[in-house]
Amino acid sequence: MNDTFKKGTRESNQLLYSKLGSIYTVDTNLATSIGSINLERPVMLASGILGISLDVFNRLYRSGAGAVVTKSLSTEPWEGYPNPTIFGLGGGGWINAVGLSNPGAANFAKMIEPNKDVPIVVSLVGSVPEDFEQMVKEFENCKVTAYELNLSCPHVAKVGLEVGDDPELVKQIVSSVKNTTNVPVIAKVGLGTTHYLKTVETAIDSGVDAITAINTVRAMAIDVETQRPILSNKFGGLSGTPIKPIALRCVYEISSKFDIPIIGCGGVSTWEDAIEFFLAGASAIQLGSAIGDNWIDVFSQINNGISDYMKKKNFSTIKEMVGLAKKS
Amino acid sequence: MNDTFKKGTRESNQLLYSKLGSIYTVDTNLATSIGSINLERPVMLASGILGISLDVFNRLYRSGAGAVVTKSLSTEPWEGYPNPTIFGLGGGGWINAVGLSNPGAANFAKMIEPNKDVPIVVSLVGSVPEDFEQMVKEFENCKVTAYELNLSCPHVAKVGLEVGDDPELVKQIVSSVKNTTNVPVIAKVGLGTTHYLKTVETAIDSGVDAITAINTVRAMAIDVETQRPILSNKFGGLSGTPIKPIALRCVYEISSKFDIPIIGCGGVSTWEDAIEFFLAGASAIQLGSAIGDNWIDVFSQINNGISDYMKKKNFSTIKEMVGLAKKS
Amino acid sequence: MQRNPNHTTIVTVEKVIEETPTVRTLVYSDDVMPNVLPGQFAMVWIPGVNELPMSVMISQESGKAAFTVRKHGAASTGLFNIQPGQKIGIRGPYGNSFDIKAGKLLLVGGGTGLVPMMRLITNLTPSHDVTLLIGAKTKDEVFFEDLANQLLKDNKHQVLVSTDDGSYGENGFVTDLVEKLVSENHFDGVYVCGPEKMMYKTVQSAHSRGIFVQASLERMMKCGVGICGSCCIGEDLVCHDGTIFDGEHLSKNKEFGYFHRNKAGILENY
Amino acid sequence: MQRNPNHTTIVTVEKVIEETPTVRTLVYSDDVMPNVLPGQFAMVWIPGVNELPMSVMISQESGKAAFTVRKHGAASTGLFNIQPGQKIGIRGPYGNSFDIKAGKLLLVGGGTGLVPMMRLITNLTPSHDVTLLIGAKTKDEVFFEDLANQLLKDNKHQVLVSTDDGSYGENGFVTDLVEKLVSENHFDGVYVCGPEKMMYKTVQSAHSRGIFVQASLERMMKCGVGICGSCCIGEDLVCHDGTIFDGEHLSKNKEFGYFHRNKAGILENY
Ligand SMILES: Cc1cc2nc3c(=O)[nH]c(=O)nc-3n(C[C@H](O)[C@H](O)[C@H](O)COP(=O)(O)OP(=O)(O)OC[C@H]3O[C@@H](n4cnc5c(N)ncnc54)[C@H](O)[C@@H]3O)c2cc1C
Ligand SMILES: Cc1cc2nc3c(=O)[nH]c(=O)nc-3n(C[C@H](O)[C@H](O)[C@H](O)COP(=O)(O)OP(=O)(O)OC[C@H]3O[C@@H](n4cnc5c(N)ncnc54)[C@H](O)[C@@H]3O)c2cc1C
Ligand SMILES: Cc1cc2nc3c(=O)[nH]c(=O)nc-3n(C[C@H](O)[C@H](O)[C@H](O)COP(=O)(O)O)c2cc1C
Ligand SMILES: Cc1cc2nc3c(=O)[nH]c(=O)nc-3n(C[C@H](O)[C@H](O)[C@H](O)COP(=O)(O)O)c2cc1C
Ligand code: FES
Ligand code: FES
Repeated sequence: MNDTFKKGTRESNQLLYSKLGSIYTVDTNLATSIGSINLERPVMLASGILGISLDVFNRLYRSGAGAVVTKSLSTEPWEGYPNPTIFGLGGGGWINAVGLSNPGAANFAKMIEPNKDVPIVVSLVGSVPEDFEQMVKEFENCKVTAYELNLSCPHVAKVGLEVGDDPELVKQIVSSVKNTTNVPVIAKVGLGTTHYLKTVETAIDSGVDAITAINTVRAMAIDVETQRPILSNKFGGLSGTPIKPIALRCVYEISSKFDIPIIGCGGVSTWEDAIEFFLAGASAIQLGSAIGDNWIDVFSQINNGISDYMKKKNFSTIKEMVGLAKKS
Repeated sequence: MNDTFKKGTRESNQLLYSKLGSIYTVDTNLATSIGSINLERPVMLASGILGISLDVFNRLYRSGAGAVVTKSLSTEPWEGYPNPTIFGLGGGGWINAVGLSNPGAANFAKMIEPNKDVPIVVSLVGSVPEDFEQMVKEFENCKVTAYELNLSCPHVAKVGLEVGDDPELVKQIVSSVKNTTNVPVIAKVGLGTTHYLKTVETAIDSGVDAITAINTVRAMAIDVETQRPILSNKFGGLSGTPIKPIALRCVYEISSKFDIPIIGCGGVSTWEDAIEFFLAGASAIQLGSAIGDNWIDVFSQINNGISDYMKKKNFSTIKEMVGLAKKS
Repeated sequence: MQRNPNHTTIVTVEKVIEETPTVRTLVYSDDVMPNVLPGQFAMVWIPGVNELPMSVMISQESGKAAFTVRKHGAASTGLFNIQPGQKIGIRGPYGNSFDIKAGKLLLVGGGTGLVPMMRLITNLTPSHDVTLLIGAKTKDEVFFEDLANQLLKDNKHQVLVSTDDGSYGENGFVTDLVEKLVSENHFDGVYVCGPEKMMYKTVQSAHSRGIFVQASLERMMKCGVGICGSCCIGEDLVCHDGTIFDGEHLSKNKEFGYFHRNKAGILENY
Repeated sequence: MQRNPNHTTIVTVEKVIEETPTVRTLVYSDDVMPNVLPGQFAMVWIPGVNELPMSVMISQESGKAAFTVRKHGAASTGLFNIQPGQKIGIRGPYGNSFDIKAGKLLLVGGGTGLVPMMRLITNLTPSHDVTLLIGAKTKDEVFFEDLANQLLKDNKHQVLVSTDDGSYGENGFVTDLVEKLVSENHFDGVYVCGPEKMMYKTVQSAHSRGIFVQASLERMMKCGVGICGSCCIGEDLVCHDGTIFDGEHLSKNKEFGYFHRNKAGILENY
């Protein structure tokens, strides 16, 4: 009972405001690089989470996020699916079918144009290479740290996994984006209907600069009282703690097989999780669902935990940890 | 602290013994059928769980299991992987890489020969059709309720998913087992590197009588203190509550696409979970990991819950519930 | 085990009260919702239709809570049409709650924005001196006036209604009444919920005079838990940082009173 | 948050005590293991080597616990070779514990089967009259004799050692000594841990005379939590239903004393 209602007793707005004003700092070197992408801190906001406003990006950055990934953007605005779009399983697990709702690349680009401070990774979703090319051009006047190609949304037809599962399309999309921009390009992969390592291989062969693994895993929940699927889209993507062991495995497999910078994503909610991903071969991590359980304080909590761990274990850079578990 | 030590204060052995003597009963009709396989109760023991002795099968049956699936058997005895072979994630999640240790089909057949009461489903694993044919012959003198072909173990090379991911091999194996025996044959599928629905389709086309979905999902855990993978095999299979939403989705997808009896498996630990699987299209369910958290009382708990639900909702048979969520 | 607030709980609507031709109150029994704090909301699932954020309405029967819904688009109409015996799903409670000041309070509610005010009233003490303003377009749309008088019977209080067309109570916009009251009287706290322009003007009237004021904001909500971002206003997430913000904070917000985001997340003018 | 007993916790071995040329005690600090019940065990991970079930040994320093390991195959040798400062992983505690009867007790331990006896002793009261039998092949392999005498200093007690070769203490098998003692004396409870044949004979000697007896069994263990089935004996799972069973129950078991299962699960003769 208590927990449910604690949320109600919020900090006074004054306090909230002053807290937001301060910038997260830590006394160790948390800098990392994902290929040519250099970040001050290794914990990034995953795509689709709180990701539609520059003001919020600023807030997250000040709270400790090393970079923010935008909601996946399409050429046109999308409303997404009707509610219910998200369902909490408890224990850190979530299923969502937001349906890639987003204001469209052009609107979004206009909104983030004033950005100077925040490392923003622009996530893009589309069905053909032309979609991606067109969107990248929209961002010509923006400070974009990298593009992340969402090849792995498990619950929206014609984009996401339907693209990621088609090697020929992956090749075309990655190549065309690489030809359109000098900004680093990341491919985000997930468990689809073809072997995700094939998708990774194709993306690498086509010149991608880094891999984010993984997206949500296709899943569902049914309400036993009303005997219907809960999400309006029936199927959604499983995220949060349940998928962490799967995501970790993928990072380990990718880093064992390919020489490519990796961003680990899936179920990170503690500093131990982050370290596990580094040890498996990730140079940085992304998180989303943990915010639903621990709010945005999770960024400073994880950064602090990593920092303490590095001190205790005498690591002076994140890099030193990357892939260590493969040596044993 | 209390919980950890409660296990220590066990029931007196006398009590334990008398409890085991009694047979689980319930006052509703929990009978179900999976094609031509008729079971008194819909909750089965999943393969690999407590599954190496006839005495234990008897005990589980008396505790409420509708049927027990044996450990996956191979033509020769296998020791499996060295420890650590299992790791508890907490919250009902487990990762295991037992490595299909088993006494071999011949030894096992001899052991279960005396069985009269327990519906035993014999799980088989192998690399070529001949392996399966040979093993089925070993069981000619045993009461076997069905064979379950394990096409989906995610962490043992040359068998399991390496077989399930190869449609041609699936076809040969299913066809040859179907030609060797009149006992119903179930194919157990999981998330591999090819689309599992393809495997299902191939198995159905080759004459399989039912599908069990799903097996564990390939995963891993790394210890941050020693910086090494915990399981001796590094990779293992994720089971328990984390995979339930994924398993449920698979059952729903299979039942939406094919007209084949389905056994739902993956993360069932409560009666609500079981009902969700029925509503998604499963005629029965299997469980394993829940035993690690709730012990074998989980069978009676779930049966009782299903029974109460059926009374409340006026269902007189399990069948009436099967697939209901697809109608909404 | 504590109930997981993010896991939909199914409840059965037991009673439907017709408040106006377009507003109904749906009463149901539940363990959690009868005790939420004033201002908290739930995500309400209308199976097969949609899921909407709804302030948790009080019920005068113990162990029960309610939703008071105005029939509008498809989703709210779906909820409006729920009959006794039908099931809906709820998750929450979400959001923060009003900071209740001692002394003389002004409560301002427009339409279903009255819902949090009713719960706020039940959290007051007899020493509070309460003025409740009810704003409505026309006489037919006035509701909760009797309820409010009844709930406030042990307090020094007045309940004033204003209608835009003057068909009942004061003639004109409720915000004009607010401006008049705060300029002529001392208040220790002002609380407002209703259409954004109404909240904006009320906050301006009070905050410019240094009066403590809080408004309960509405934005497009998908998750309700601070994940999806759809409810953002400036750098705040209404579902998580709010829904209640005070005048000081709102006065620095560039979007309050002017913009909201649509389902695609595009800024639109009010 | 309570520690998850199934999640490996890493501890550092702080001290290694040489008990015999082939037996060592490894002491470590921990929150949970110092307080387990007598008979409970842990799964002990030797990183890069293996994971083994080990009875949790007492430590006389507070906040510490230990494992006493006999060097045997690759896994136990790996543990045996751990040096102070090195890390091992532990999960548990698992298993049930001895039911301690009042009065005159006979404790019988062979080799590392003495480990649960040491913890059992620390759970006795001064009113207990204790006879501890230590069985060993030869003089070199005797350990814990001094420790036991010290732990029992406030009790009426005797610690008797028997060696198979007569090189120390009584000459002959410890089970012969058990048979002699139970036939000549009254005991309220008999507790045994050690090689299966030793336990089998001890249980027979006591149970056939109607004396309450409990044995702590060993079987191949993979999971330790009642999932994998590798530790089954008849219809019991040693890790979950035991490791401690009493004479009444064991007398009905067809495998006790005769068969155990190997890593593949095949029944083998002892
Ligand atoms: C915290 C909160 C509490 C609320 N409490 C109440 C209440 O007690 N009673 C009541 O009648 N209404 C309440 N609302 C408003 C309600 O959620 C709906 O916005 C309103 O009923 C219109 O829904 P519709 O489906 O009919 O609109 P539609 O015709 O579908 O859409 C019209 C507009 O309604 C808004 N809307 C639609 N869906 C949502 C949504 N998921 N979240 C926010 N806005 C949405 C959008 O601005 C949309 O453009 C509350 C809103 C919020 C955010
Ligand atoms: C509950 C319990 C408590 C124990 N407590 C202690 C203790 O305090 N001190 C001690 O020295 N030993 C103890 N053992 C025995 C220990 O776990 C090992 O069995 C023994 O050390 C031999 O291991 P090994 O690797 O050297 O043997 P190996 O050479 O690998 O194998 C020899 C035999 O040892 C047994 N064995 C190997 N691995 C296991 C395993 N995972 N589980 C059970 N048996 C196994 C098998 O019978 C195997 O055939 C205990 C065993 C159990 C079940
Ligand atoms: C509500 C929600 C919306 C999401 N939207 C997107 C998206 O637009 N694009 C994308 O690539 N991933 C999206 N994801 C997936 C996340 O970026 C991330 O890959 C996944 O949630 C796993 O990380 P987590 O366990 O930390 O949440 C979304 C996830 C959630 C929960
Ligand atoms: C320890 C362990 C051993 C298993 N061994 C097998 C096996 O031999 N054959 C098989 O088909 N599945 C095996 N599985 C998978 C289970 O049968 C089941 O598909 C999976 O655990 C999901 O169900 P659960 O979540 O209820 O455990 C094993 C699972 C566990 C946890
Ligand atoms: S409604 Fe999703 S963040 Fe507020
Ligand atoms: S060791 Fe696995 S069931 Fe006992």
